Amino acid sequence: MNKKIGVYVCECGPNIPERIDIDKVIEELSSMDEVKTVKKHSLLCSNDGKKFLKEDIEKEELSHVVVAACSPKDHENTFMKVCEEAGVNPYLFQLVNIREQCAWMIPDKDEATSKAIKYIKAGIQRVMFHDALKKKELEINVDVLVIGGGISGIEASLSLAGPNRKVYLVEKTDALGGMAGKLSRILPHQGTEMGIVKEKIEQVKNNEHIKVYTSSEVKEVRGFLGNFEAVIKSTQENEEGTEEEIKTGAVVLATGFDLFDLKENPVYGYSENENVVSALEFEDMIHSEKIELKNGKKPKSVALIHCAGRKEKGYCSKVCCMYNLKFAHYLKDNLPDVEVKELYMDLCLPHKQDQSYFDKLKDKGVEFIRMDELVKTKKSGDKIEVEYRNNDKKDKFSVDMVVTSPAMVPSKGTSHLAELMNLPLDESGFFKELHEMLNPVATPMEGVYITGCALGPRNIPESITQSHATSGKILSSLIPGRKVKPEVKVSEIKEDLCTGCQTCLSVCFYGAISYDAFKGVSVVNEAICRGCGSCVGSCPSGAIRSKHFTYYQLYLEVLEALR
Amino acid sequence: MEKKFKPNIVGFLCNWCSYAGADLAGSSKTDVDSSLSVIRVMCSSRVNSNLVLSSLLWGSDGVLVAGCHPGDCHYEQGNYYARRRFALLKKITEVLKLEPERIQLSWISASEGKRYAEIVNKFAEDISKLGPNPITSNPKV
Amino acid sequence: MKNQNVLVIGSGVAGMEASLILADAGLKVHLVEKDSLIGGQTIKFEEVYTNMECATCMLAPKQQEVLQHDNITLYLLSEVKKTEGSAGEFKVQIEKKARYVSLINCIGCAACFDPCPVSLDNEFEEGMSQKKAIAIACPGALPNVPAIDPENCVRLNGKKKDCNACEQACGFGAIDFTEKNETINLEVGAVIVATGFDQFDVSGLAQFGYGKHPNVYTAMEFERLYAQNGPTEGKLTLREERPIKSAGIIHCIGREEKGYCSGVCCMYSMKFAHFIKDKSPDAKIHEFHTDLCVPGKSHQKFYEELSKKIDFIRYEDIEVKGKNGSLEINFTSNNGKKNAVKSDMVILSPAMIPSTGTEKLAKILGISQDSMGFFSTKDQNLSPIDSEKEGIFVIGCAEGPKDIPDSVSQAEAAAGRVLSLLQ
Amino acid sequence: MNNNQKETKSNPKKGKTLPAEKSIKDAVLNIFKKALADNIVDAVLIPAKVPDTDAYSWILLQDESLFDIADPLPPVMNVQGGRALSSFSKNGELDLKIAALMRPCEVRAAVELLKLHQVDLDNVTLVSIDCPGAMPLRDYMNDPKKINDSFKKISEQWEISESLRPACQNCHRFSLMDGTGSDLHIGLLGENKKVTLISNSSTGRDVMDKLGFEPKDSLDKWKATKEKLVKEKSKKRESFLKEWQEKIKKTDGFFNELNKCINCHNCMNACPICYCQQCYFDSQTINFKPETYLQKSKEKGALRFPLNTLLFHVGRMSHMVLSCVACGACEDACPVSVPVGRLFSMVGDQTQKEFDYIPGLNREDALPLQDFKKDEFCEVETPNECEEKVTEEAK
Repeated sequence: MNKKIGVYVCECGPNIPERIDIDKVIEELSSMDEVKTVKKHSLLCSNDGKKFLKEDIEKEELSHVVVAACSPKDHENTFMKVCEEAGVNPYLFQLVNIREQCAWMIPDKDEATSKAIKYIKAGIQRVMFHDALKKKELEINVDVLVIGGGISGIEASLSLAGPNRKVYLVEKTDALGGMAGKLSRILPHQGTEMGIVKEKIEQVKNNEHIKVYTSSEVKEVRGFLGNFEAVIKSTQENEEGTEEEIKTGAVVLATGFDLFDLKENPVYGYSENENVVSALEFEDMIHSEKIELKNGKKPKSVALIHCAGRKEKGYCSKVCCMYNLKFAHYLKDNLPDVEVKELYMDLCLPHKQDQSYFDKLKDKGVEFIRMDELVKTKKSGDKIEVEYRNNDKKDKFSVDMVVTSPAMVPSKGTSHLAELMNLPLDESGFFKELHEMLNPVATPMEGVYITGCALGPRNIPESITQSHATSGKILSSLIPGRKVKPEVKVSEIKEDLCTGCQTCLSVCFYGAISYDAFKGVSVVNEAICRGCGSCVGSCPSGAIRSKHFTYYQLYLEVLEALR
Repeated sequence: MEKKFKPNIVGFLCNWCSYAGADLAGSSKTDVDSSLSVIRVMCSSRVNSNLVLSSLLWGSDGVLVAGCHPGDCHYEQGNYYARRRFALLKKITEVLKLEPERIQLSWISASEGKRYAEIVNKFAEDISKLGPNPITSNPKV
Repeated sequence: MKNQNVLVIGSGVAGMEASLILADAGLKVHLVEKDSLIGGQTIKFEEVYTNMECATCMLAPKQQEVLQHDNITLYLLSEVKKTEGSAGEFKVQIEKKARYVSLINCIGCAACFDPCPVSLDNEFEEGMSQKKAIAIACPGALPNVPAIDPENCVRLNGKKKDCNACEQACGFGAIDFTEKNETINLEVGAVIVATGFDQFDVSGLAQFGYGKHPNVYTAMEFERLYAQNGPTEGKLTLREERPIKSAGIIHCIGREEKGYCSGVCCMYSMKFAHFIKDKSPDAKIHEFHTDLCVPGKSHQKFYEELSKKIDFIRYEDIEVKGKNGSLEINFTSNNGKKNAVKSDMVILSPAMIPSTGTEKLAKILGISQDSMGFFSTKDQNLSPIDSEKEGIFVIGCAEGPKDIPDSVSQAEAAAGRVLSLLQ
Repeated sequence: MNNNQKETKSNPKKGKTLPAEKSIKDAVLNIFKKALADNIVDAVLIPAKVPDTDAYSWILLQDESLFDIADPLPPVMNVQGGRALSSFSKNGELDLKIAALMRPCEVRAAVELLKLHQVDLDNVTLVSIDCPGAMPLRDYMNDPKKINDSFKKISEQWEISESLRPACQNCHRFSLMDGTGSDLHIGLLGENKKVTLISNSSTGRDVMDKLGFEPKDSLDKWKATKEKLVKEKSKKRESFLKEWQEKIKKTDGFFNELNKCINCHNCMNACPICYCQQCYFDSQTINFKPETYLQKSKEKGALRFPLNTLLFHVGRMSHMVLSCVACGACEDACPVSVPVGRLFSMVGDQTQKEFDYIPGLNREDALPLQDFKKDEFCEVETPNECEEKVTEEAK
């Protein structure tokens, strides 16, 4: 055995000697012939501790290093750095946790001591079979593909595009602007005129770093952070089939939402009453500044019905309450003597300024009626009768016009796109974020981000914020001239053992494994793999090796544990 | 057996939750039975029958597999697969009467130092009651 | 903006996220935290809705990253005292209070706690447990290094000049009574304000009997009561160690007074019910709410699940009375009927309000507050995190009540705005 | 595939009954002759007797004249059909239309191998046939003549004979039923001097149409006889399971059974589901330095070689038992008569129940270990956290 292993036991001040007989440990280990030297130090993580370690590694010309000290959570990186400085590959090092999981939890000194010896021996056995792993560096492309030309997509493109970064913005319709472009005003406090959206569209068009594709869709996306390839296909009849292949470093999905189809449920009386209009249709009326019934008369009474589709869909769409308040404000301001009723289940006013906006309405004499359920909306004469239930009692009223607010639902292309890029959807059919709490705009596929209502109902400020969030993620991970260093403790396939059963593909959450039909074996993309080892656990052939946690390394730990 | 039997238990702990939980047990100075030897893996889904069975058949008196609580997996879904693999193993050992109580799956989060201690101590106690692993002390194997 | 330094104020979940993204991008981040540990309010939670994930497990890796990142300089026990200049060239003055314990030498063995003669309420635990004058906030706190409270340390407040109990106990020479407060001057290109929120003070509202009846808890008290690393190590009991057989959770405390809905109380109140049901399945639980604010894909489903197990009551007004040892909740529900339920425990879900010091900081930074006292932003709709002053961004609950994901989004957005300005 | 799946669950109403004056064998072969002649298929995978020997084997037949060596129901299962199919179809697409005639257990194996990407069934019509069972390989090799005769008798009378392979004696999935993912089935039960062709999938229906066999003959008689036999054999299986649970009620019960094992791994080589290039338990990963073994023998007083016999069996079990189709190939292949087939199918039975999975039944069902629900198996967690419900509904 020409391996030269050095073992360093850290006393961590009084902490370890108090509970572990360090001299006994050293004596035990010195007798192992794999071990070249065993030394102790009062505090290895201190500056002179690190200095001592570095110098001793060099002096003893060690090939492998084992440090017995605290939890890897504390100082694994510290000592790996030292090894590197001392010219030993940082992965030919093992930190053995004899403080937290030994000295500090085993009261009996003899037990703790023999435990420590076991752990360190295991570390020694293990480290001999470590591979000298090397950090790879990959060239990256920093350009970005943005799918969806609504306010989210526009905002993302604007904040991403720059002298060193091209943005490809793909919109399936023939114009930018999306749903927000259809609105009369943005909430809250009717302040912002929608002219702003037009302005932004202009900024996009005038930005030399953004290339816009309208009436186009993305046909194909392959790759990983820093290295995506996509095919953009035009959907215009005249130029049917024109395709362009682009290369980018990241992808942003801003595919927005659609509206719940009011025809799905008869209680909304949408199809049979011409004076029952959807919120979006009412926005158009506001646009054209013509609030009229079909017979051209102005309505004397209007009912605004919230929460259409909430029960059906199983979630609250968050924004409807506020835009209904907006409608009420508009009606009261423009048809002063119109009678307005708001029929709602719960008023959802989650933002700090929402409630004051609501309070102002009360002064304008809008009637708020709470319901548990809408019973029916039916024509009676030239009026519309609205019946609802609150608690246990039913009630009804008649109005000239009903404006119904449908829930927000995933936009049509969503599931197709999800399949295309193999991204998960949630129960409601929206895209699923990588982590509900801490990673709200990321996906399992590193380099693919989602913003706005593609993730679920949210208002415009939130969508804009998320677009900036995606650009934050991208601008910090794709920096011109910098290379990406993927995780090195990843899985690798031993091709001669792989039988191509593709079980590993089915368990990999990150889509890091693909099947090479020609060779008939699975292939790990090391740039995507996060090294969890789930595939290793799933492979009956033992054809997958998780670097730094190989079967053999673990078995050696087991065997030592059983001595 | 002249002196009290002290079992040899192997514990595979996931790096993110259970191993951190064990650390917390230590740093808050909780007494933990020393019969369990910790082996750190990145995710409980790395631990399959090969690892558990080998440990068992090479002489360990018990094997603990510990990971993040369902829903908390650092890799999103690993522990769900781990649970299925473990369920299969548990059933096999049940049917073959290979003392299923010697293998255990537990969820321990990074904040559950106390729970870690409780689980390990209880497991060690149960195994001591069971006595040494008959599979390994049996010359037939 | 050329200066590649960024100042981040507040090390809660928002501050940490913004710092990490900017640091990864190669910028130099100066992270200022007034407390002795990082993590903000979120690390006080045992689990977060709706997936009931353990908050510690969730955040610990982030905290470690922040502590170990080469591009992040952390200033604990520190506050911003002065700023001048404008976007790209802010001059900032920070006052850093002495910790009296060396972050380098201390290895967190806690040997110094027991010897310390002074015990006092642990405000991190909402005063529900005691700590020493030298202490860490809770097990698992990061950095895992105690701080000495100079007001209460008998050595430092001069009551017992020769006390050196902790110094004696420390094997690492980590204690340094001579450490002084220092003033640090920085030049940064941008400032990100992530000072978070505080809890509306319910003791002002007599009708809820907080302070009068021991078993009336605030939301934050309950969070700690449930926490594995909290004062009771996660054991759910009433003050007098009785198990909880019934509980009433009251939403919207202070909503009227404050004039806004905090957006998150409904959800965390339901989380509490979920907790209690979890520990004592046959406990009787009432949720008293006004409008249910459950925006978000998974929230309503969570509510529907829960409503199978507990009672939801829509109240118009409500009052908590003590009644022979136990509590009674008198309420008028929205159908006008008056009613009352007995309850072992009452949990009050108060509004989120701007964190103390917001006003002071606003002056220092030269940015304004809105009518509710939160930092105001340029345009609620189109630049939701830009303060009126270019180069200063406001994120997380400093900008207004919001949940963790929205705070994280704003943090990432702020990083995005800064990096976008730089490219 | 979708309608295919539906149909495997539904039970076909009618079939096509064909005369079998000369012999059942003949009638069956005629179906395939016709299919080949009319170019409905390009080749037929079928058992055959190797000329001038007693040996049986599989042939991929394209030349009609060779049909006379084919034998739809040989007395022995020399090679598991699923394995045979896999051996030539696993690498890449099959562009040849093939009809494969197999025993139900072989068909189920093929379907499992499909899920494991070890066969390509896109152009394959799987044809199952009512199976009287097969005789133990060793008995047959000792005295082919005798065994042939007794098999003839057994298969004519559908008798559950003690001289059948144990796997076959205890087999309750010997015919078309939930548990057979075949496209076509050939019914022999019920009618004598007749065989009945039954379509069990859209592919199967399609082939029948092309053959001009309109399914209009009643299946009642076949069904009735089948059900009766199923009941009988299910009862037999029950008692077999009980008996073996008895045998293995103590810890060493299991390895008492394995004691004879010589670690030749024939069981694994014969198993249709064991598809690995190299068995994990033959790999270097579990070989250590001599000192390790000296140490162990010191600890135990003695160390038994070959090593890891038990590890091999339990380990292999944990890899394949959820897909075990109880064909008994392993036991047939064992030179020292370890009842390995019975042990595995006993475990298979109970583990498959646990995952509510029947191997070979439904091509759409994911393999249990490639799938999960968020809210399941809380009973295997310690402490048992069954109360703790995850709010998100199962994946």
